Amino acid sequence: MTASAVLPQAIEPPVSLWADAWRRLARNKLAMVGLALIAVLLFVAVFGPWLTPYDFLSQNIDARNLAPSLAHPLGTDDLGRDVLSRVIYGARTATLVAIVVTVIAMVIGIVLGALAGYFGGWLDAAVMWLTDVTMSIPNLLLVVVINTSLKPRLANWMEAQYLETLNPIYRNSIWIDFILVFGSMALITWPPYARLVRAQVLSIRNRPYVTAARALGLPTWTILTRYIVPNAVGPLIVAVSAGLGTAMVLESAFSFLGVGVNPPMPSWGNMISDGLRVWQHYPHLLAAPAIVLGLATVAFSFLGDGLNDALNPRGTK
Amino acid sequence: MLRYVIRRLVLWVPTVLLVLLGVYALAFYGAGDPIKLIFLRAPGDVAYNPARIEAIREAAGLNQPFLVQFGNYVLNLVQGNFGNSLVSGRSVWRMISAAAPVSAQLGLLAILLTAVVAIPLGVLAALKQNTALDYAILGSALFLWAIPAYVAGPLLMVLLIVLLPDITVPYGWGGLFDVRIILPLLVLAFQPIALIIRQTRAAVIEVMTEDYVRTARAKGVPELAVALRHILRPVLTPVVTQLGLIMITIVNGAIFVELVFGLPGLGRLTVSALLNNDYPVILAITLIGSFLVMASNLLVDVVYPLLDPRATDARATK
Amino acid sequence: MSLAEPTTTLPGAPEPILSIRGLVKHFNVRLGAFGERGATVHALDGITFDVFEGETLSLVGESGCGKSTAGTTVLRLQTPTAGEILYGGRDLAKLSEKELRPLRADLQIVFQDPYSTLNPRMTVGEELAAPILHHGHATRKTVAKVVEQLLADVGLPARFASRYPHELSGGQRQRVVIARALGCRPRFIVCDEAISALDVSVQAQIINLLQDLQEKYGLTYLFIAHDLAVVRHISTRVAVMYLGRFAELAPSEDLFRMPLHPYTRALLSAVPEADPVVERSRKRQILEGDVPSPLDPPPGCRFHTRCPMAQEICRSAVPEWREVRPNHHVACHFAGPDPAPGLPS
Amino acid sequence: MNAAPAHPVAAVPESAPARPPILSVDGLTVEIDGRYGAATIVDGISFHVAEGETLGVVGESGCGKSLSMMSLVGLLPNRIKVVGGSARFGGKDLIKASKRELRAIRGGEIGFVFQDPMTSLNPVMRIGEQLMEPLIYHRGMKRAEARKRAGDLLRLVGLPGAEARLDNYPHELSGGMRQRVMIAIGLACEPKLLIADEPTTALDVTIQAQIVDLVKSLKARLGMSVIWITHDLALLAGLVDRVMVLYAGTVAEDAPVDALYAEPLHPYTRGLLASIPKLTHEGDKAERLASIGGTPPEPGRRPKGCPFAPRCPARLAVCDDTMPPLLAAAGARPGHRVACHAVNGADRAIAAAEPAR
Amino acid sequence: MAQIKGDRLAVTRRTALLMSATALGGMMAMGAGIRPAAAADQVLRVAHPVFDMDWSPLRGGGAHQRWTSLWWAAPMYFDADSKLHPYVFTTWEPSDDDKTWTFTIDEKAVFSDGSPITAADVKGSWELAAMPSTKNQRINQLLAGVVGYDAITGGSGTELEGVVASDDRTVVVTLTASDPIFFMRIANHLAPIVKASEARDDNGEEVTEWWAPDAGGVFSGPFKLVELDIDGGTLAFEPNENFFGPKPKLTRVEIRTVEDAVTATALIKSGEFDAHTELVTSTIIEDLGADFAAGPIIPTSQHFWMDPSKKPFDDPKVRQALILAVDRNGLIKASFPNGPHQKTDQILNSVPGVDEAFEPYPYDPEQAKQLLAESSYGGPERLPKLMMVGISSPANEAAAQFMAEQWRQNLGITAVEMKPQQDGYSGPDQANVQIFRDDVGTRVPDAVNYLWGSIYSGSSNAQNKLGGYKNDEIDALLVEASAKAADDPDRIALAQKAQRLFRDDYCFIPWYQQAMSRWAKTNVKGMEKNLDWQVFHPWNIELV
Repeated sequence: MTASAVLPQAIEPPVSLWADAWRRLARNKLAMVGLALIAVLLFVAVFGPWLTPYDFLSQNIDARNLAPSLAHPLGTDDLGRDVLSRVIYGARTATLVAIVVTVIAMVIGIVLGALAGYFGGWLDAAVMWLTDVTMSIPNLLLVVVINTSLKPRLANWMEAQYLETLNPIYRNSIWIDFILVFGSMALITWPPYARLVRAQVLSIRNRPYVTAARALGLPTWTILTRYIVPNAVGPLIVAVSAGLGTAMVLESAFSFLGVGVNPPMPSWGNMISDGLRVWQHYPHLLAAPAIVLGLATVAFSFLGDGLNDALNPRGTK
Repeated sequence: MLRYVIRRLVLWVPTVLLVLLGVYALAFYGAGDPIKLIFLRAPGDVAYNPARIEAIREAAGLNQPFLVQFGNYVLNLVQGNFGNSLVSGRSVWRMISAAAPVSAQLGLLAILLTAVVAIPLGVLAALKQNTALDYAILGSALFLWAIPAYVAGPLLMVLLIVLLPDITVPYGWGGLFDVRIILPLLVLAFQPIALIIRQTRAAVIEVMTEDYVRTARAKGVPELAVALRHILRPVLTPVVTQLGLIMITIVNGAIFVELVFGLPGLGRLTVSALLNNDYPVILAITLIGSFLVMASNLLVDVVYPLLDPRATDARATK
Repeated sequence: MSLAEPTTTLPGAPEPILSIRGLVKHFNVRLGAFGERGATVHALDGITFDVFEGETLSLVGESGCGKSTAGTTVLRLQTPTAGEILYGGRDLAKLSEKELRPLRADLQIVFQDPYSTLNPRMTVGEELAAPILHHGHATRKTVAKVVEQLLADVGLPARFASRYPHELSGGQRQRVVIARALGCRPRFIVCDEAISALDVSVQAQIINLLQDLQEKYGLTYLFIAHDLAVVRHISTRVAVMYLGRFAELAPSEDLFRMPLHPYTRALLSAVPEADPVVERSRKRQILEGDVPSPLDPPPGCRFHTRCPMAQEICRSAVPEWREVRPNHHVACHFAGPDPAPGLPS
Repeated sequence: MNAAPAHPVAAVPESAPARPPILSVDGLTVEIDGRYGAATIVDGISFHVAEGETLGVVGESGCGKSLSMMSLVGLLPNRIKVVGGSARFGGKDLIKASKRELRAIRGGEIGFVFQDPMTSLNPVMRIGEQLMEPLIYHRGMKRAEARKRAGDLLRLVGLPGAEARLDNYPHELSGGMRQRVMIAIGLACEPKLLIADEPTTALDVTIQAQIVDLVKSLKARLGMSVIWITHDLALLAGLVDRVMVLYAGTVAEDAPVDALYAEPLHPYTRGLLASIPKLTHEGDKAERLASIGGTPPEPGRRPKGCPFAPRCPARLAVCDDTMPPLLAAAGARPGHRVACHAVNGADRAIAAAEPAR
Repeated sequence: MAQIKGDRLAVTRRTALLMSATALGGMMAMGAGIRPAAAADQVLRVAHPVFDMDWSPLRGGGAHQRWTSLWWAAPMYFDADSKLHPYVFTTWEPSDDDKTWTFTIDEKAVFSDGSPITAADVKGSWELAAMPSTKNQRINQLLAGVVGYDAITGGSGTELEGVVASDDRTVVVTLTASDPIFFMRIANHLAPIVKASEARDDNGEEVTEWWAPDAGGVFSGPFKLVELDIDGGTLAFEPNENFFGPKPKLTRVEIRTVEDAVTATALIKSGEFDAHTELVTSTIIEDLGADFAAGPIIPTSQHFWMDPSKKPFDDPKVRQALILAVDRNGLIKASFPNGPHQKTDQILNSVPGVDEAFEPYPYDPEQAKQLLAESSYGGPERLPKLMMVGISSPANEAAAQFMAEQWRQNLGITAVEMKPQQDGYSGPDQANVQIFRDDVGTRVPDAVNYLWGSIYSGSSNAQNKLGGYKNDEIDALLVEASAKAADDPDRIALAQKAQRLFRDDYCFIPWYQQAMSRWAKTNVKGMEKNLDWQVFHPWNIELV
């Protein structure tokens, strides 16, 4: 049965596949829950500074480890900082990390994957080999080693630049954290994107509509940009949605091991790792970041599954 | 098949060399001086004496140029010599061979547990698609997926200690048939289980719409037999191809699980080697890690045609 | 002018628009679970024919006989292994993709499955406009008008320009595909099973449309199909293919009235007729077995393994491609100008 | 004459309604849960199959021809449900039968052959295993016995090297051979009724001829009834006793085969027959094919009255809002029923409708 | 055939499933049945925080070093009150110029195999500890002044010429310079007395794992190592029946590695362990009671050291501003609100000579702000990023974050980076580190030695953490003081003067003085440790 082929007898606005996918997605309750959570997350991440009831760094040494109350809805931590404010700021970190990691990984993946898929031959073999190599290095190892080796070097360089130019751009190390910690995470997360894009390109390259476009004499560039890329985007979106969640978890894992975001910058990972030490006495210190991280992960899972169903519908012929 | 396997194995050599070179270079140029690290880690007024440190470094062969060191390393490696730990001076091979069985047993058991638990649950969820049972299974899977091992581990353990004060605390390693393995095993298997439940469910839902399932029903095959004979078997194929992914999940999960539960396996060794920049150990572990991933990929590729007779058909190249 | 009049395509007709000489297309594949064995698919094994201006030449045969490969290779959508494709004095087989591009407008193709030959992310209007703009048949300002005209040509209202393919029915999509091909102002169109995927009642619409357009624009068709009734209806000449080679090539009427190759006869005999009375009286010749694998085609005459009249010579010698009657070519050791006696026709 | 095996087709007798029906379907209605709510895809169809009869069911894609047959035996996907009607088969109403009863009937008393033998056979299971299943589950055979019988079945359907084939996987067989295996599975328990759902659509014309030939000879040997579902009117002509034409989930016309081809009554049937080019008829080749404008309606978007009305050249005003009933056509041959106001007269439709409502 | 094959396959699969189910079920059942072994009398069970791969007593550092006194004898030792006790050596006599020392070995002193401890063993033990390959981290503190030390420690020799076994029971040590407190320097377990013939190979190098039970290890302490599983992280000790001192009360000591502090806490609470090697958590008092972590204050203190050779600390005003901007009462509250460690204002503590009149740095944000504005950097905006290292435990982290926040609030400094859980500072960015969290202390109860190891220009602290700090006045005072006898009041006065001078250089943020925690439950008696982290009377440990 053709469920999607609508007979355009009546005058209806045209429905693109994107609109169609959105409609399918909108019917998926779980995906919508995920999307709503992600929207909240993004909102909080963007407007965090205006939302936090307290400065996330302000300490009150006489109000340490307070249980949740009206004044501090999620309590305070061991330095008397407001946990809610820190969780909100953690959303910033998480979002930024997720985006930075995913964007870098995606760019590497798309470029290498598309090249491999389009040109094939030795380039393809080389890229695929490289994905094998990368995937066969335990990722924690790679991140830690890169972190302990490259990061200090870049920090050195920036410090030197700062001392020479006194340009404040060079001063703040948080950027190095983000670029390097998460750049290195991107270095381990790109292979799936590359493989996906390659597979997409390979499969779309042989779709009849691409052959048709060639038969029409359309130039390669047009074929790439209007026929291949737009059709490869769907699975990529699904992968990216899953990747964003994975990146958040990775960030927290590395922060947990102490190679992630530096204190006092809050990240859910280092909050969890702090909370784990004292959770028997102050469970809220663990619960707050862990639940939020869990929610974010689940939200991306929901959305990813929903997108997968919406963008790659089965049974439509 | 043998030729195929050999060809793949030959490809491992440059892969492994590249991986080793990369890690070696990072460790060599980046992470600082392991000898100094040993000394400066000790609190208080230590015997910081440049001449002494230089002498120690020389004794460990760490004063040579990069390529010479790397070359020596590879040469030793070819002879089966993994070198000695910079920190303890013990043979890396001995350390690895003591740690690897623990991780291997735990990991294999986790894979087994995953298969035993996740595949039936995934099938069940798919067969009862969109029922409360389906939502419960899927929900639990997502829940397990969302809790990192380093949160689940301590929580479970301390809960156990608090709830059952009389029980032997699941800390440390007592072998495969020791009760202490249960908790780490569960925590290690959480994520693979979640992964495989979702994969299996999706695969079953896909297979259920296949024509041959309808054929089976049209033959009057009972539902259970349809599920077991006609749905499960084709589902296993895509699930088995996830072995590589499961392996990666388990290798990474093992680090946290071994840390949390005090298991003397490779994961724990990894962390301590990383923190000490003990690169003979780091390299050996990298070697094992990449070997595992490559081996599981190869295994999947070799097993695939055995599971799916269609794969023996023509594979079109260009 | 009646397209069906045989005189328009018989000798003395204008120069062929396209001449195919000894076209070969082999695919290399790897066999076995681990790709350990290499093998060659003999999709096309040396076919030679001309296509004349304004005619409809049909290629028929069973699946896997190479007819679709012939269609795409003739258009250089695939690179032939050997042979020449002469068009306008140039050998398409030797041109690069870049050199081909301007020629592609002349030579168009309509594929079987209208569901997958349209880019799902583009509206019909965008899809139609792309080749028009690229080949300079309109400017950005005037393109909408041209698109409208094309849609009208294929019997679709102008508002369809803003629709996406998935909103259309199969027949409508095939009309769009035809319109897209027309937008290039082609001389020659390969219809590769262009109606096979359509419903019976819609097939007739598309066949009629193709005929109307041929008349209106003087198009030449290479019509690839497996439905012999349709082929008979639409073709000027028909070529029967078997395992990568031509078995028979003749003017349509000639071929259906007097098939000379045993394979053609078997094929015709297998086609059911929508008339119970005819069916009951028909004597049917049923071929045994299947088409052999193109990976390992039989030596000699490719049909000998299933041929009811196969002799020793058929197993060893490749039958010559002979013109046994005017314009009627056949590749069979035993075919004469008249149907072999004793064979059901 | 040459050595080629030529099977003369036995003359089909005029359909003899004397034989009792083994399957009578009455008012079968099937709905699908679609994106815009439930849509009716089979709308109250009624028909019967007599013992030993071959019924051809013909229609275009989406007309509900497969779904109506699959709905009888509970082979529908979850979101498609039978919402009304009855189907009597061997003393039972299939629609009301329990899952267990249906399972006993499927593959036991009713055999199936599906369209695409490539996807309809389990790709990871040996042919023998698949063939033995109905024997084990319905006949309670031991494996060895079932295997022996499976070999016999393969020989019955003319598969060369029958026993050796039992250990083959489906992909190791050609399309025609696979379809023979499907037929063997369908016939394994010597069913009373074989439902063949477009069994030759995916096959080449020469193989189609083999399969048609095979089914015809098997039917003659085993004496079962056959429902042959197809979109190819030409194919049915020499194959079936009776033809039922479906359009948009309703029966447009139902007639003995000769009657239908000689005197099609429904405008749709007529249109269809006219739109098929003839292979042997030497007519005016330059003539345009007669064609039916438009496309069949989607389920859920069907018009209120006659579903064919929007495309119908003989449309009357009443067609737009009154569904024509399936009635024996006046003056036609016995057993010839048609659902058309123009043929039957609108007043007959109203008269027929009254007592029912 | 295929049929049979198919059957067999099915059976195998079923069997495998069945087997695994049984295995899992069995484990569950075992889990239900198993109870902890009844706590046998006098078995001390210790949780150890790291998987130490190397338990050689000659390492001179590391967590395992905390248990050296269990199985090794030292020349002499201090108790918690800094009282010196004889052990292997019964007498120690300096020459008049304090350059030559003569030690006598207890005639009862024997190894666990019954063989006597000889002067050659002492000489060999020290030589071995001084050689680079043993990587002894603290040998400088013991033997730096001994003739021949530089050569052996630099890898160019295997013998200490300055140590002579004049007979089996007499060791004569010659120093390069006079040292009135040399005897104190060797009174610890940092380089205990081992059986040199067993520990050294023909080249004088250390035999790998000579101390392991399966290598037939011979010990000098009250216990001997009887079980060792390094990879599993477990060790067991039992009394050394040949021990020449008092008979140990414990029948067995078990050490097991439990890396995670939270887990270890839970295990101690549940009775699985009686003691811990070194348990650092921020909730230790709540978890295990004040008594668990209680202990005497030892002469070790933790501070944040500022490196004046690095920007921006090249400007003393910046240093002063940063110091004055930190509320140190808050600092101790943020890190050790409930003890056991205590706030300190100066370096010296718990040695004779703690300066009662020492003027603490005040908490004065206003002045701090002003100082920063007056500095060459003109304010917070142009300061380079501040980098702290040694932020390796929750308390360290809390303190560091507290200070960073104080600087942000009071001075407006935002760019502070701390290196978590990475104790060393040997990364390539070590050039950028300006603030080092680290301890200084003394192994001998002596103020001069304390300062000598922390602010004297030659000390590791001054060279590394204070960026080559050198105050000539301080150096002169300390040199002068070190020549005075241990009980000379001038010695203390000079030291106090030196410390006051150091205060005015504004180079450190004082933090806390360290308590030597018992890290044992209340039922463990005799766990008192000395400033050297050693249970000084291990034979007295008992469970009540």
